Amino acid sequence: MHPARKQKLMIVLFILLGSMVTVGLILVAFNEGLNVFFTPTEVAEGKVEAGQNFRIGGMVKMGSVVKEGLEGTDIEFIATDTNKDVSVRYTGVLPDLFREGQGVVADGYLDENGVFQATQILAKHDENYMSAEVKSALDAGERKQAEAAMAAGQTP
Amino acid sequence: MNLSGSRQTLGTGASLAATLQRELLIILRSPGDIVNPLMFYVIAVSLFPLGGQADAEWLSGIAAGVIWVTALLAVMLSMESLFRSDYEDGSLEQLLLSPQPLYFHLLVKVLGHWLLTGLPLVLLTPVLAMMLALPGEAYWPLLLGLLLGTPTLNLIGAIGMALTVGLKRSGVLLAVLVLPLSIPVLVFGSGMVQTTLNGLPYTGLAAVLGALLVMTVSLAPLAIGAALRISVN
Amino acid sequence: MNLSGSRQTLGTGASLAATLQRELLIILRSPGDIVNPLMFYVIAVSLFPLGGQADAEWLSGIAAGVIWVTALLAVMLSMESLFRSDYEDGSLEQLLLSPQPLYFHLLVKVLGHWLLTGLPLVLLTPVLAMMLALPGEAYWPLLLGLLLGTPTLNLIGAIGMALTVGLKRSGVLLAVLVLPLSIPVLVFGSGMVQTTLNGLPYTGLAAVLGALLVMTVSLAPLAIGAALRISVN
Amino acid sequence: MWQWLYRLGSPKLFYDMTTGFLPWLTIVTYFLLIVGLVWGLGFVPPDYQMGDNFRIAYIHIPMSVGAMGIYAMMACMAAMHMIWNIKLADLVARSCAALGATYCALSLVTGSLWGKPTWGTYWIWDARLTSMLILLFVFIAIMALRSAYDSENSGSKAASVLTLVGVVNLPIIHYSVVWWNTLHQGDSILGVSSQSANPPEVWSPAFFVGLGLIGFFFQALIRRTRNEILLHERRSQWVQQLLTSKQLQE
Amino acid sequence: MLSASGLYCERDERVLFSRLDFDISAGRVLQIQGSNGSGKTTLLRILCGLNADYEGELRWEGKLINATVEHFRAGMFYLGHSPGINKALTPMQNLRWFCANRGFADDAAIIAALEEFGLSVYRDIPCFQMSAGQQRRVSLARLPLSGASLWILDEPFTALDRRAVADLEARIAEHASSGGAVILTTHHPLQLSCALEIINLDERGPQ
Amino acid sequence: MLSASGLYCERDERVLFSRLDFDISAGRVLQIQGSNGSGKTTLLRILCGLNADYEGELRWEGKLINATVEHFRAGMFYLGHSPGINKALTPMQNLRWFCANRGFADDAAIIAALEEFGLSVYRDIPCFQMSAGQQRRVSLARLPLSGASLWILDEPFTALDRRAVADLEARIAEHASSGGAVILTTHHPLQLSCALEIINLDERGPQ
Ligand code: HEM
Ligand SMILES: Nc1ncnc2c1ncn2[C@@H]1O[C@H](COP(=O)(O)OP(=O)(O)OP(=O)(O)O)[C@@H](O)[C@H]1O
Ligand SMILES: Nc1ncnc2c1ncn2[C@@H]1O[C@H](COP(=O)(O)OP(=O)(O)OP(=O)(O)O)[C@@H](O)[C@H]1O
Ligand SMILES: [Mg+2]
Ligand SMILES: [Mg+2]
Repeated sequence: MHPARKQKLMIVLFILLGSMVTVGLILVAFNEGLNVFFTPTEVAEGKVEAGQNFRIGGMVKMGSVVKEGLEGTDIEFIATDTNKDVSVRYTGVLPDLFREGQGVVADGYLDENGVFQATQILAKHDENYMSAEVKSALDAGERKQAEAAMAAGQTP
Repeated sequence: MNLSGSRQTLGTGASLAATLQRELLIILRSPGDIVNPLMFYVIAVSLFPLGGQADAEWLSGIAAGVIWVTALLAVMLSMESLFRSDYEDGSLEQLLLSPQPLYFHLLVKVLGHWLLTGLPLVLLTPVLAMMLALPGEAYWPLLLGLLLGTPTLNLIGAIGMALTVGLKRSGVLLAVLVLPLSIPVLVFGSGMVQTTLNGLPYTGLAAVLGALLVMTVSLAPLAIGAALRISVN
Repeated sequence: MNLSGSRQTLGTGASLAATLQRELLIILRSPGDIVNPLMFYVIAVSLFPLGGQADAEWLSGIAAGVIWVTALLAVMLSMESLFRSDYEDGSLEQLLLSPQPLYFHLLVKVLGHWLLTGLPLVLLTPVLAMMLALPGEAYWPLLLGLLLGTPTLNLIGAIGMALTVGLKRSGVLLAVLVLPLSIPVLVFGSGMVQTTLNGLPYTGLAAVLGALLVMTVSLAPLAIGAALRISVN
Repeated sequence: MWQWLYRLGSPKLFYDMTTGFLPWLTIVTYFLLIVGLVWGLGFVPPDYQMGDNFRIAYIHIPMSVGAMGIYAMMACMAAMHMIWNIKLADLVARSCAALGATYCALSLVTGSLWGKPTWGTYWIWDARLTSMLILLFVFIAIMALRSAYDSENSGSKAASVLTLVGVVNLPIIHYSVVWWNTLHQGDSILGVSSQSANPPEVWSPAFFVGLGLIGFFFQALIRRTRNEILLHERRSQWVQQLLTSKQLQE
Repeated sequence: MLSASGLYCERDERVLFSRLDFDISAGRVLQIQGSNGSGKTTLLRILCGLNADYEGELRWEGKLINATVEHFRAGMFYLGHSPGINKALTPMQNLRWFCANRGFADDAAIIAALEEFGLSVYRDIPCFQMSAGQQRRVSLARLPLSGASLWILDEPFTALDRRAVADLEARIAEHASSGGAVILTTHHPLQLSCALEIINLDERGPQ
Repeated sequence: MLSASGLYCERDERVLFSRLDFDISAGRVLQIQGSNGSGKTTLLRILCGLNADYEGELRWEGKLINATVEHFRAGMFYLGHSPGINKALTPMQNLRWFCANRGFADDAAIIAALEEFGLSVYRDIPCFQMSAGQQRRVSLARLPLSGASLWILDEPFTALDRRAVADLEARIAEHASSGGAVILTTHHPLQLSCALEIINLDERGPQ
């Protein structure tokens, strides 16, 4: 082959090989998981040890929030991913959007009792925006559905 | 022409080896280029115990971050010597006009630079990690991360250096160009240490670092070459 | 000689004002010299949360140290433009041969440099402090410390720059010379923040920083002058 | 083969074509912006959780998407400049940089202002936020590099190379929310294409503002590019003619 | 070998040359003349491919140069204002790298070339210890090594003493007579034993 | 004004000059001659106090120079190889700073000086936009402004065109005739309307 062509071909092959290896390694990485926070399930599986700082993410379980202390700044609630639960304790002011049934992300560590001691609480907002009326209408609809389901003897 | 009988045709590989050898010889002749970045690394890392608290727990908390960030800065400062003398004495023009493939020559040049500045930096790291009370289990991911990460940083730095070698004052500008692009390496590299400290496997992150390395190895020479052509203009 | 009637004799003060004005004019003409160190400051500070952990508690623990160390590095990199162009175009020789007192001229030059690079850096700090989640009560000691500390760092950096201005590549060498000398400023400066976070008064440390400033203001010009005389030789 | 491209790349042609077009674009832009903002900020019902805060979306989202779009456009221009040596492409890229940096900075500012009431913090080192910050750094680095060169030609080429290198950041920004569990929410809320339950009265103002900001970008881009063209071609015949005819009019 | 047609170049809004055509074939020596700043260096850098800011057409052995870059580079040798010699290395090391770049290793030839340029004794001395003229000779020693047919030389006589100048002139004439070609600039009156063509740039660009 | 006795200087282990004595008084012009690298610049820098690596004695108006530095600096003006002009500033700004350094402010005089050197139109243009010769003129415009009696000029004719050279020669002669003194180096044959003394360094140092 013409030497100049050969050079070009070598470079092209090298880059192609590089891209393939890159893609391969990225796939490996995704298999291993890159998440920056852990779900309650992962916590329950024992992926983290007590005392380590990490970030947990989940939903605030309906009806689980308990406020204590003088100004209600000692807070305890349960973070859930519907599969497993982790109880979280936090002292401080909560962000406005902290609601039951909403996403939450917390920094902190597990104590010996398996309670997550949070140092910071952040509210994660979901992707849906709606006006209050729409929401209540929707909620009403859901409640009706739920009642209907109850009436039919099924567990919601 | 006097092509005597001793003439030996070289393939691309041998010609690359010659470039590597030249690179190493040149750096070895000016030890300041090797020693100064290392000195910077040591001094800058030791600033942190002084600037913050000095208790072991606090230190081990910041160790990985500090080591990675300082290594990044040191690598960047060490880039200053790459291409600079070649630019000034005209060797760069010769390289650009050489009939050999520029792509591989540039790769080899950066490799030579890494061998004499990046590698010593990695080898020095355990000492600094000890000074910062890094827990024992984090040494391996730290070193592996730096081994995979510093060549990437060198390649990114080489792009920046190639872009600024024609300018008179390039120090800060180089940093401004190169640091943002190096952030991913930093994030995954120090992430490896952090995950280990959290008791998790670091293979995923190491794979990402490897992917970044392979990607820059295959693409950076193109950018470096284009940038050098602009700089000699 | 054509000494027309409009001639006005200037005292030392007015002649210093002229030097200051020139310094400011020159820096304003090359905005890169102002903007690049600031960019470096911002980028380098953001490297730490990325390289370390990102939670607010960890960040606020290292905030003071990180800000101080990075400010130190940024000041040092910004020094590159001081004396460099004066050296290259021969203005430095003119300054050294001027019948006016060199001591004050150098002081004013560094002051000009600080006004356009050090001061913006201090002013930018609150934003970075916020990004690093520094507790509110620590803002004042941090800013006060930087206000007292950056001029000192500039003066120390000016000594280093004066020593290396005659060399071609000064970047890393400058860092290696200057960083060790700047450690006291760093220790007391970040100490101010730490004491405040521990609920103690910081006046004592501020006084030390003030003392360091006054000392360098009075002694550094001598060292800078001597170093410059060596460099132009 | 690329003849048409070169012809399109003629600064004079660009200048002539935009002369008539620019006023219309400007009018439409302001109309869209005013309608969208008044509607979005004043009339759309508040969100059931975030209340009025969510209105920041009408600025934040177009700014964010805009900044990324501008970068993508700048990268295309840089590629055209590098490959076919089209000067106009570089003039456009140059105008893009400053505008993109502005959009990017506004995205960061509006995002943080929104973050305080919703997440509880102005800033957090989350993948999307960080990568957006890097985008701002890259924009600034490109401008700094260009201005560091004395020779304009080399400066443009160097800026083009850096622009192309920086493109890797774009997919990182976009997919950051997919690859990592970030605090910043995922794709698709106000998007028209989205499957989500957002009713039209929520997303239509966004549509207006979005189009308006795109329009704003283009009219600002065209204005800046026209200035650059005049500056660059100031010695050419047609610019001289233009200037004398302007002077005659006055 | 190399032919140019309709070359045009402007720099900083000043036209350096326009409508420049020439054709250089084996056995010819072409001198580019012009006052300081007239664009000689710029022209040579355009010819050898270091500068791409020009309009017009360049052909190497009939083909457009961009279509045959590798060929062209192997057949051409450029020596610019700066010598392309690393000062920390010895002449031997410098020239070895040069040869490797050209795809061969041949210490005997390097030694012969150094001898030809009067540098035998300095073979293993780092270049920074040598005077300007000696450094220049190291870079000239690449001429016989390059194996190129077209030499492009920008002021090759700088810093050379009288004898060395005469030697180099002889070398250039020899190269031309053995089928090579040379394009060069110089401010000094050339004395060649072969025909010399001249292009004067001062007449080319509107001042 | 300035007298030197027994000056000796070596650089890089090579003696540049030794046992150099001279005495320059009002109305005299002294030219230092010598080949490249013979030490002319070094000598001038020693005289004006920028270089302290020498042996011997320098006196200003009878007093040892170190004892009367401020006086000496006020009465002397040195112009070296590099122009001492900041390229980002305009001629006016550059010269204002120069005057302030010399302890006065006088815009009228600056304007007159710029006019004398043919720079009136360029008064407010940043120097980097000017050609080498024009930049040189800006630095020369300091001569009339300096108010110094002794001028020390290192190759002041560099980059000047023929008319400017003649003007500067006239200026130098005028300065000497009005009671000043000048020490200068140049490679060009000086044509002065006044007496010229010459020191040749090539005869001073052992080669
Ligand atoms: C400084 C902080 C923030 C930055 C840098 C930022 C950045 C961005 C970017 C770059 C995008 C465009 C993504 C793409 O098109 O791929 C985006 C979209 C968006 N941002 Fe933010 N953001 C910030 C804060 C917030 C906050 C606090 C909220 C609300 C809770 C928010 C809500 C959104 C929404 C709803 C979108 C549209 C998502 C989509 O449909 O793709 N952002 N932001
Ligand atoms: N790096 C540069 N950037 C912009 N313009 C330049 C640059 N280098 C040279 N020029 C301009 O290009 C013109 C031609 O320069 P060139 O170096 O080709 O001249 P030359 O004929 O080689 O002169 P000399 O005889 O001094 O070597 C000059 O007028 C100069 O002003
Ligand atoms: N910075 C330096 N360090 C060491 N030696 C130097 C330095 N500058 C010059 N020299 C040496 O000092 C000697 C005298 O140099 P000088 O500049 O005084 O010569 P010159 O007579 O002014 O020459 P020219 O005519 O080229 O201006 C030279 O031989 C040179 O090698
Ligand atoms: Mg030339
Ligand atoms: Mg001299």
